[in-house]
Amino acid sequence: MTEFVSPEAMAEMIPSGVKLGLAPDGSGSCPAMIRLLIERGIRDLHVVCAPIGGMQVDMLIGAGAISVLETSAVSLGETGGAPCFGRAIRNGKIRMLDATCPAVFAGLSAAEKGVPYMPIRGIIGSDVLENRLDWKVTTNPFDENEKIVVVAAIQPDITLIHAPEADRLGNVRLGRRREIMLLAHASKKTFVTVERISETSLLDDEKLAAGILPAMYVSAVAEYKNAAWPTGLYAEYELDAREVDNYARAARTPEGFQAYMSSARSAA
Amino acid sequence: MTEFVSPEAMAEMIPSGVKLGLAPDGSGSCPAMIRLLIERGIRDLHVVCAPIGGMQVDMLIGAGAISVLETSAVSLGETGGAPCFGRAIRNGKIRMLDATCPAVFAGLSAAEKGVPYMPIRGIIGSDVLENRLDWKVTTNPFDENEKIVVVAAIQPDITLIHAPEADRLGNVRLGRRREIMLLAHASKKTFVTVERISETSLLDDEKLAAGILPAMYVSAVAEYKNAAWPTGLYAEYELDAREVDNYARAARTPEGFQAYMSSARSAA
Amino acid sequence: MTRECTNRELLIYTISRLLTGVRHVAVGMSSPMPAAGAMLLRVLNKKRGLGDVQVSILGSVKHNAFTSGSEELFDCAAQGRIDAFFLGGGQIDGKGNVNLVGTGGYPNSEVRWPGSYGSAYLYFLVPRVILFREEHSPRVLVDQVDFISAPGATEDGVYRRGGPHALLTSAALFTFQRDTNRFRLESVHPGRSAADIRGMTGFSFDNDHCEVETPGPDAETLALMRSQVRTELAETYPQFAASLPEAA
Amino acid sequence: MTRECTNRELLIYTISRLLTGVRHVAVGMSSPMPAAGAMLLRVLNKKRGLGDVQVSILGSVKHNAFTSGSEELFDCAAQGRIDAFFLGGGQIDGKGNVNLVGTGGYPNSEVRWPGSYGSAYLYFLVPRVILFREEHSPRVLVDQVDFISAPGATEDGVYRRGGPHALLTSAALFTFQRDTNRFRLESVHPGRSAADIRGMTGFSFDNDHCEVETPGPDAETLALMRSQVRTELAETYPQFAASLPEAA
Repeated sequence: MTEFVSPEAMAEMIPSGVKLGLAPDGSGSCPAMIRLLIERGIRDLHVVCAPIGGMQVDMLIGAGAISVLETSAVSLGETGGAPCFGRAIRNGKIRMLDATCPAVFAGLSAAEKGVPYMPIRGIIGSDVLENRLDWKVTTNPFDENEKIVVVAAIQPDITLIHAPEADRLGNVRLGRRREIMLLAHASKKTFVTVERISETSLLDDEKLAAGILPAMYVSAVAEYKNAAWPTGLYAEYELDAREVDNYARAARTPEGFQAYMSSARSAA
Repeated sequence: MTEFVSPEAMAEMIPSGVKLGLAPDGSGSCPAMIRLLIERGIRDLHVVCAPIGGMQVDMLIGAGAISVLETSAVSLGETGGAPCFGRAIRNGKIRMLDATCPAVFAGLSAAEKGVPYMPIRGIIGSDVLENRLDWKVTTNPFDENEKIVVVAAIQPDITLIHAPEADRLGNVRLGRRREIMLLAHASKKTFVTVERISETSLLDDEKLAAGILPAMYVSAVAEYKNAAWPTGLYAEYELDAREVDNYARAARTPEGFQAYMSSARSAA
Repeated sequence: MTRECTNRELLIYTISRLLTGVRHVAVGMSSPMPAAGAMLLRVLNKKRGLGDVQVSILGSVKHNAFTSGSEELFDCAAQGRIDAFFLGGGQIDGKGNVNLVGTGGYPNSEVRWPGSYGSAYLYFLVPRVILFREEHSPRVLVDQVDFISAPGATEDGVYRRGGPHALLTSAALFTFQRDTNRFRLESVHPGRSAADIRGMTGFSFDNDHCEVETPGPDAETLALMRSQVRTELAETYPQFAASLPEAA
Repeated sequence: MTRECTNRELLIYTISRLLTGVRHVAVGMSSPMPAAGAMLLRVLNKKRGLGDVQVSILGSVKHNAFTSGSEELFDCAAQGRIDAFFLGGGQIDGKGNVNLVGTGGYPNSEVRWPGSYGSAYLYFLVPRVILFREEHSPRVLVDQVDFISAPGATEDGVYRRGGPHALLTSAALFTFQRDTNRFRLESVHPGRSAADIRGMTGFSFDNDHCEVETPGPDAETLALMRSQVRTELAETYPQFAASLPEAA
């Protein structure tokens, strides 16, 4: 059963120390919830980016909330490098699990399908592989002459995403962002903030159905308008590039980052 | 580039001897095209059912067109057993690759993801496994105490399906029948008959997008109204149970089957 | 005066008891009895203020929340999101092995059934698999199946969190004992004796002199079955619902 | 009088030449030059009655036919449905290795870039990977990358059907020779000499006295670039299109 809660109550439901799945900026990212988590003082997260991170991940790093980061990239897109990420890497403040996008998807697919691992082509010879103890080079069981990588299943404890719409049953419309569907299938629990709540079932319209995350995967829903600002929400509203630039400029120093986060709070 | 052809021309594009992917009755089955293939005298097919077969598979068996059958089941649903299938099994007329549904999906997923195999839990201790030389029991590379089955990739040469709608670009609406999406992704070519052709792009409506098979997977489209009769088309029209019963009664003998197929031709 | 509980109603009620505590049960489109049992549990839970029961009817457009194709059922089971499932079987043997493929040789079986479907997988991954077959005869309940579609027991070193939970027929209820891999007769339906069951069963089982009669629903539950559950059933299984007694 | 071909136009034209024969090319949303080259090829093919070129712009809603999430690009590449892709790189070395991660130690890199994205995979599976980096300097084109995001060459026994095809910078065009795992200087852009290129490149390469000048587009092609291609580009990359010369 999906619970319907306030954003603040949802933030209370995400404890420190969990493996947290997050969507890329603009495809289901929820910086407003990230701010609530930071205000609450969340710590020691193992963040899984599906498959890359942006502003919301940089904010969590800046706040010292991430201990392990599993991602194929962290970037502010057109704005450039993610400042807190770069600083944390230099200072050794986070344990980095550098990945490559399809390997993240393979790990999530393994969790989705309930298998302990998934084979994936490529990767051999890269330093990405050299630094991942949870990936192994094996022999293809059907061809003893082929070496092939296997990656372990990735099962987030909680996935936190923003979506256009949920209904009162807990079904959530993701549209063609099927990587978020995969992330939710792979996760033990999924928490979703939405722009609006539909009073009719989203599964009533057969044409919508393929883009609906069914309620059985959705532990809680909170209505939270504009919660993807400034990173944008796919097919709903655009990135606010000026605000991301403001953030990037401010976050160049730890003090600037703190000041940005405080002013964001007072503005809210 | 998707070609737009007549059903007859499409039948000419499917040669004997190929590995042919088919949808279950009622979820993308196309008995009308199967009849055209049989009339053309198609032979020696390796049919992959995704993951089960029904009337259209039974008709192909009755016509002697199948040499290898890879499926988790063949049944006429409420009507009962598939008569030509049962006869062919008794007489050893087809080589049977008995499967279990998720293993078919695992094999198709392997082809979709371009890996040679996929691990899958369960199955060990069943006679299904004992009879599949293309499945192996391996050791989980992350836990030497766990035995786990791996199934080889299944890549049909051609998948043949019926769908509600295509647009002029070759995009096809499947809706939530995502197992057909998987089948098309896994196949080298996909041929699609449709109830109707949309003059506007099906990808223009973001709400539809998650249920659309993109044109890049679709080799050819033929408009063929009611081509799923009598097996039905998901969310469009129901099974014609009386006609399936007629078929089942007729197909109890080889002669009855031949008579049924001839009269279907003259009725068409 | 209320009509007596029919055998079908007894089975539906027994299924609801076997499902006690589940949150999500999946049933096949052509399995109205398991669906009815699950729907009864849902109604009873609601009445008692207990947890909601999700019933997924495979193949149904309306009572089916899956949106990722027919592979989603199997993924969902692997994720631990399905608590109970039903398996039938052309043959079921005393070790809990199920045969959905055929008899009289393989591959050229004399009698061929449709095939194993998802059994070889779901039997391992769904915690509570209920074997349900109305026919109770030595033809169906055999000492050793001719073909193992899905094994009742599994060697060490193979991941298995699910398996046979109970076997329900029109004549009796057995539970499966995973430590000994044998069935135990739990109760005999009204009108039958343990001796009848021994004669009708092709395998040996424990507690074979069982004198417990399978309990039927109380009057209130029976009334619910004949009103609310019957109405819900009719949405998906109109013919089957029509065959059940209706509240006066 | 037509304005002379600019360096950017030369690069776009060169990209279109490198893509000759492809049916499907994928480009990143923040890669307007590769997109422009692919769009030019599409226009030229249409004009010449050659095959259609599908251009998938990742992250674009409109110019993106994928409907199965961002994993579909990788699946599609594995299925052989993507013929060409572009990789940049903070560092590219003489063996075709690409570094998208950082310099000055790992994991605590002094300079950290975003990360490897899909490079470690696509470099193996897309037949024609074009390395494209406008900056041509010993800082970028190094003898040995600090971190291998994606290797240029691969040992036997590892499936690989793709890899580096060419390296294009604002100063020169190299091809990659898979037999020797070395770059070969194919042509030098107008205004530069082979000696310049040797000085600007941190790795050794073959044909390092190359005297071929990179050919620019003919007047007709240049006119197309400044009209139809520019218009098409503007739909997705308005700022970039505005920075290109327009037909008089």
